[in-house]
Amino acid sequence: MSAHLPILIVVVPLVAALVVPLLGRRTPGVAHAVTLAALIFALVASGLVLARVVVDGVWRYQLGGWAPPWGIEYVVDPLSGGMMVLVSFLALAASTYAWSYLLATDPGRIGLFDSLYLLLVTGLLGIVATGDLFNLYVFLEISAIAAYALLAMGGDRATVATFRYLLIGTVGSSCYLLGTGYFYALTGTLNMADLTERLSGVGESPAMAVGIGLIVVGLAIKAAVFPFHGWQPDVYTYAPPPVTGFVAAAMTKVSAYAIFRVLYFVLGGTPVAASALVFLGGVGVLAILAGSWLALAQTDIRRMLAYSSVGQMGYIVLGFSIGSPIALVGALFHVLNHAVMKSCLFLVAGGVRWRTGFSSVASFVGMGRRMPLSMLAFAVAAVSMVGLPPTVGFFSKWYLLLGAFEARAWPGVAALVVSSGLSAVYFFRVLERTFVVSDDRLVATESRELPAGMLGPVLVLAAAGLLLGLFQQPLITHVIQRALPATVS
Amino acid sequence: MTLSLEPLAVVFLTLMIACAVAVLSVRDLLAAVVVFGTFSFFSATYFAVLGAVDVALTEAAVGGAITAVFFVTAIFRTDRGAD
Amino acid sequence: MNFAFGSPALDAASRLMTPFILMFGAYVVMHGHDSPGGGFQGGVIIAACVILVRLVRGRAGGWNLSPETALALTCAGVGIFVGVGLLGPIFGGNFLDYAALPLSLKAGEVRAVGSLAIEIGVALTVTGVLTLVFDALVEARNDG
Amino acid sequence: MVRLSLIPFLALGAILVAAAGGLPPVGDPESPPATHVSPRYIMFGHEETGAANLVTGVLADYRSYDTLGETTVICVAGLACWLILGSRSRGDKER
Amino acid sequence: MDLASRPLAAVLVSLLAVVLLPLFDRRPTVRETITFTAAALKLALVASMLPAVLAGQVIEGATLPLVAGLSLHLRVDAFGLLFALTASSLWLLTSVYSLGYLRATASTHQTSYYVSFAACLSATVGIAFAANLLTFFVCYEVLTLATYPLVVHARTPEALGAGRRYLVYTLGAGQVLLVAIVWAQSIAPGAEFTPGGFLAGRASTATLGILFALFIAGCGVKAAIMPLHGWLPAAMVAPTPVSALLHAVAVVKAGAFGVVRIVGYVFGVDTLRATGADIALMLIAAATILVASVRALGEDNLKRRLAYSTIGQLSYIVLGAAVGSVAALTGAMFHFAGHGFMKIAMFFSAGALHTEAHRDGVRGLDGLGRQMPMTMTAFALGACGLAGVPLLAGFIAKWNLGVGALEAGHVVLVGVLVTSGLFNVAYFFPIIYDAFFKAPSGQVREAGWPMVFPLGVTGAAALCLGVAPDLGFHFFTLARLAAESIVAGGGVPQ
Amino acid sequence: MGEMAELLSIGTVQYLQAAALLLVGLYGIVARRHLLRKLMAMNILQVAVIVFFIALSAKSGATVPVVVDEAGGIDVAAYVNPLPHALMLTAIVVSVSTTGVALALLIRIRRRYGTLSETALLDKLRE
Repeated sequence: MSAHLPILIVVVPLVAALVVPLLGRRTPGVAHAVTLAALIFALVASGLVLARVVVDGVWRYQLGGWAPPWGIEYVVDPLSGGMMVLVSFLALAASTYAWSYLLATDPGRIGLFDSLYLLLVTGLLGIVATGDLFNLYVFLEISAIAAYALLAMGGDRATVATFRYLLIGTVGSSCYLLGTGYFYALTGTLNMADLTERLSGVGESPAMAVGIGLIVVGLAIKAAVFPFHGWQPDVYTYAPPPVTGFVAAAMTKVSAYAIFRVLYFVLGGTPVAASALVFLGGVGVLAILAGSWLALAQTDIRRMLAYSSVGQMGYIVLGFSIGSPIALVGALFHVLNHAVMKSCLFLVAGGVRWRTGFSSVASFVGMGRRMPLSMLAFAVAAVSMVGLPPTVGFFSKWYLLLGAFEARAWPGVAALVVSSGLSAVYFFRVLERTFVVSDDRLVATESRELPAGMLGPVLVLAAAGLLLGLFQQPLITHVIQRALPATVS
Repeated sequence: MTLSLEPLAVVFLTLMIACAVAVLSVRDLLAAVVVFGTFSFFSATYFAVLGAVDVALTEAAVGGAITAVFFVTAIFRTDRGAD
Repeated sequence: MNFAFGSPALDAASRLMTPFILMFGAYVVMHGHDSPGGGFQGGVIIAACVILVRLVRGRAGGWNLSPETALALTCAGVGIFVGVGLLGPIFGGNFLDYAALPLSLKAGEVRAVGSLAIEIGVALTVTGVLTLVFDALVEARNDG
Repeated sequence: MVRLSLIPFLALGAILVAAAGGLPPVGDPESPPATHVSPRYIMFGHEETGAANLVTGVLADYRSYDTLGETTVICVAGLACWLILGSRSRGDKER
Repeated sequence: MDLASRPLAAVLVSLLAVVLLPLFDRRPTVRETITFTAAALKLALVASMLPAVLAGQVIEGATLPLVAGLSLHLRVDAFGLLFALTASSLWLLTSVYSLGYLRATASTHQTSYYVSFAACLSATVGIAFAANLLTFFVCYEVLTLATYPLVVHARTPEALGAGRRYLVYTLGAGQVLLVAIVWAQSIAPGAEFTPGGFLAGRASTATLGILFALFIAGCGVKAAIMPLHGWLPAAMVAPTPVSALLHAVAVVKAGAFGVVRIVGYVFGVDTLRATGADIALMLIAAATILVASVRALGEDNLKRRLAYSTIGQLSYIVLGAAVGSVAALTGAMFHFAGHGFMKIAMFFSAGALHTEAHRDGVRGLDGLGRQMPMTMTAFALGACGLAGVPLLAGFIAKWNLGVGALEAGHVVLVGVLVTSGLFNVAYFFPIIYDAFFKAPSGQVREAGWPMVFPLGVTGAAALCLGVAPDLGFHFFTLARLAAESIVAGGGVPQ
Repeated sequence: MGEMAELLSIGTVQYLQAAALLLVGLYGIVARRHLLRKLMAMNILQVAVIVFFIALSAKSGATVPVVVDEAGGIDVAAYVNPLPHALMLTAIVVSVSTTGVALALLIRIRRRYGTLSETALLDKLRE
């Protein structure tokens, strides 16, 4: 079966998702075990596929045995392979966390939750693996609808926020679909590789520009890139922690991946893509500044993290825009950094809220003593978000900054520096309360540390944040640098 | 089908636009749903005119029937008032 | 939804029509290959039939497709689809490659059998989900 | 203010109108969609998939993986509705 | 253990302590044992590299390759070893002192105190051994983060304010430094510290000038060059051992170390002369020396007065770097050790006065010289040394600085040095006079041995280094070696 | 004016109409206050995209893509392009699924807040 690994990575979670709701009713434990098993399979299989792809080059898999462009193909290269590993790793971490959380809050719905969670993962993995524009749309919608349901579990406010997200998200995916339609009209194909080939025969036209604009805007809405981030803060604030921890980390990154894939691989080198990238650069700078500034103004920690994500997406988009090898390494490395660290931050913030019922910045006073290990993880992730050594966030920022310098992109340099300063302010505001400000009333209170099932994933993510930074070299040389498009490196 | 159907297609599209505007502007929500059903019906016809029978069939079943039924159910479950 | 529109005439009409609607649904599923239609459309028709009976006779009318059953039906439908797809790798082809199925038929016909199987899966899913969603939307009032 | 809020829509409209000129005219038998991938479906679809209805042929065979995705979407929607409405949860209150 | 793995081991040994210490949160004895063991091991490791370095060898340490030609790389040269020796020997003494001080003040959060302390020392030795700008920066920022918990140790609103101020200054400067480093990186990819600099001729004079300004702004905050010194007096709210560490060893010296590294190993003295930046740096340093001396006179709190003294003394180092002749550089580098020992002796004394005599001001110390002879003698030795009295450590540095300035033709600077010495006398002498020549007013006893022993050792060291500057760790030879290699320039280390 | 005439030619006008439909849908999502109405506007938006794709499938003089007679070989020009049809079947299903989930959300919103009007809802949320 190892010849079919690329498809099995997507199908196994799907099959598990079909079994889990039926199991969940009577034996939630078995259901969750199946969920974890499927996710572990996805992680291991992604790892194997990535290892093979790194050695042997791109792995194409024809679904239904039909050769592209007539059939749909899966294309796994170091970029998509790496993303698959990342997505399944985050999914595994957040799902492990979810068990303890749901058992305590909502045991009756574990089966349904796990099922939709697996479908969300299926959707994201499908987006990453596919080599077909329309197939990407279908999996985009699978992940989106599953995410709507999961996000709405957070309660009444979450429902309202999710409905808004649903409307905006549908506009986004419709934009994407329409853009796909434009390219279909111009080339007659939906296969990405074939499209690249056929586009060389098609001259520049406004239709092409509009097509790329629609695709990028559609995906930017999904990725919550400024100024299309309007849906995001509310959704992240009110959703249940295990969901936010995964959605905030993985879903937006997968959309960012899709933008990268389209602009660099499908349309790489065309003038239209180039001007789209220039435009994205401006957007990225504004996003960095606006996100950090707005995060500064928040009093709820989850909302602060949400706005921080807006800024961090700006880093990634800025890196894409600069487009030199070093900047792209920085952007992709930042995808990794932000995914892992933001997941950790949201999981801890959610855990604090679950334990204490509060989530305002002010309520973090003395938390360092009550939940020492979780807060340590939080601190590591926060330091990484600010971009201070020796965490992974410093190195991704370093590469981005180096790329910006080499490209003489001064606004980018300025934005990166200013945003580091701002994020230092809003994160240290929290850390100071957590560890330094002491509240005498709290000294007597018992420890409120998270249960092992929730603490474990959090600590693993934080440790990843430290280790990936220092031992980045194999990762970057073997995966990220090979993931760059041929036109760049 | 050698007959040129394009003018007909344009006519149906025009009707669709009119219905769409009406959906957004009719005061009563239930009326809006009815107009929405009509909109789906016109779009199904448009698809049929262009030779997309499968799509037409599905659109009629989904847009005209299921979605409309869902909307009506939802309106009865919620409220009927205007904006 | 426990109430019913139950007038005797409606009841009789629904009893009369049900088999025909179901048969038509099945026909649409099966004949998607040669005429417009297919699993989705057929599934919609079957679901419409279930909902119709539900409306006329209420829950007690024997067509008690409980949410659990509907859920199982839904998952089973997708399961059939994936299962057929996985037959490909088992018999040496790619995922969803019906041509690999060990049937002594012409290539096109083997593929037709494969696609028919997945259409049935689609129909099951659609039927399950539409009744499930209808249930969910209708039930919503009872404790609202 | 109402007038002002129309501006982005008009701008988008202008962009879409400008782009329409670059697209192949509706019904053009020489357009890229009509001449690239689809001819194979029309010429050999019946033979290769055994379906006289070419749409079904494409849907259930050439691009059956999309259809798997479509079915999954339906399934997700069903599960989602059930999760949102079907079962109630405790502690839905948001502070 | 072979030579190549010792630099990394020296960094890691205190990191190991960081990991171990929290496990013994409730067992002070184990905690202190770990701290001492780590400190002693660290000093032993660092000192064990001395013979090789004195023989002119440059020890290549561990390399952790990154991408784009970059790596995290440790390398031990004479200058780095000088700094590392100072830091690790003072850590050992400070640990002993902390034991007494924290017990005497019944301080809380002791675990976090020891952890942060150990982390600080790892970062400091990392800075000393950094072979390139990236490694330097990584350790530099870790030092910032590790010092913060020490600054806010008291958890009072005042301490929190000082902590915030400290972070704003140092993190802000960190960003500036990061920009400068990235810029240098894009000019000379993957370059490592080279005696004589690696930027010479790689960019236009104007670019180099701006770049140098950014570098100095980045390092100048920690080195407390005026007007970037604002955090330092505020940080005096920290416990005395921390102040001692901040002021004499780790933080400010890291900044000064950075300035010298940048002048001598990134730009090169000749390049700086070409851009005219050396004169600018001299002016800033001279101004800082004078202004800080005046401000010190006006401070009544003993620790704050010491803080301003530190600001002035650090600028000696900057001044030496700016002058850039062998003698001036030797003087500047020797001042790392000399000032370190003298200033820490004074802080230790101030701490002993705080815990035993409950005096924090510069007045009311009447007669304490008789009641606390060890404490006040150490204080006096430090003060005289800083003022530049011959036969004490400070004199060696000043003498060399003065000779260097004369060699380079900057006669004015000699005047600055002399003036500053006079100011030193002016603000320290009254304290010594009160302590030794006035009658005591109450019953005060000498502090316990954990406090007296370190301050005695450091006071003695201030004297020894003045009489025999090469005694023990050969600080003078190390400084001389480093200075010569910089001036010889261009020589790529083997 | 030549360009204008070209734009209004029968071959292009359907694109313009699809664009108009798209704009109406988008405007409805943004400007209407009632959430159900927004949902309908969303459906209109999705139909606009479907219209666009189906317009791409059309061929003058061609018929529905159901092969009736293979005897004389198949003329590609005789059948409309089946690919967009297949794609749009999927898109329609996606749109109805989204609508279903959205309605479920709406019912819950209504159950909790007693209104589906955005203005009233915002007032309640602000409390």
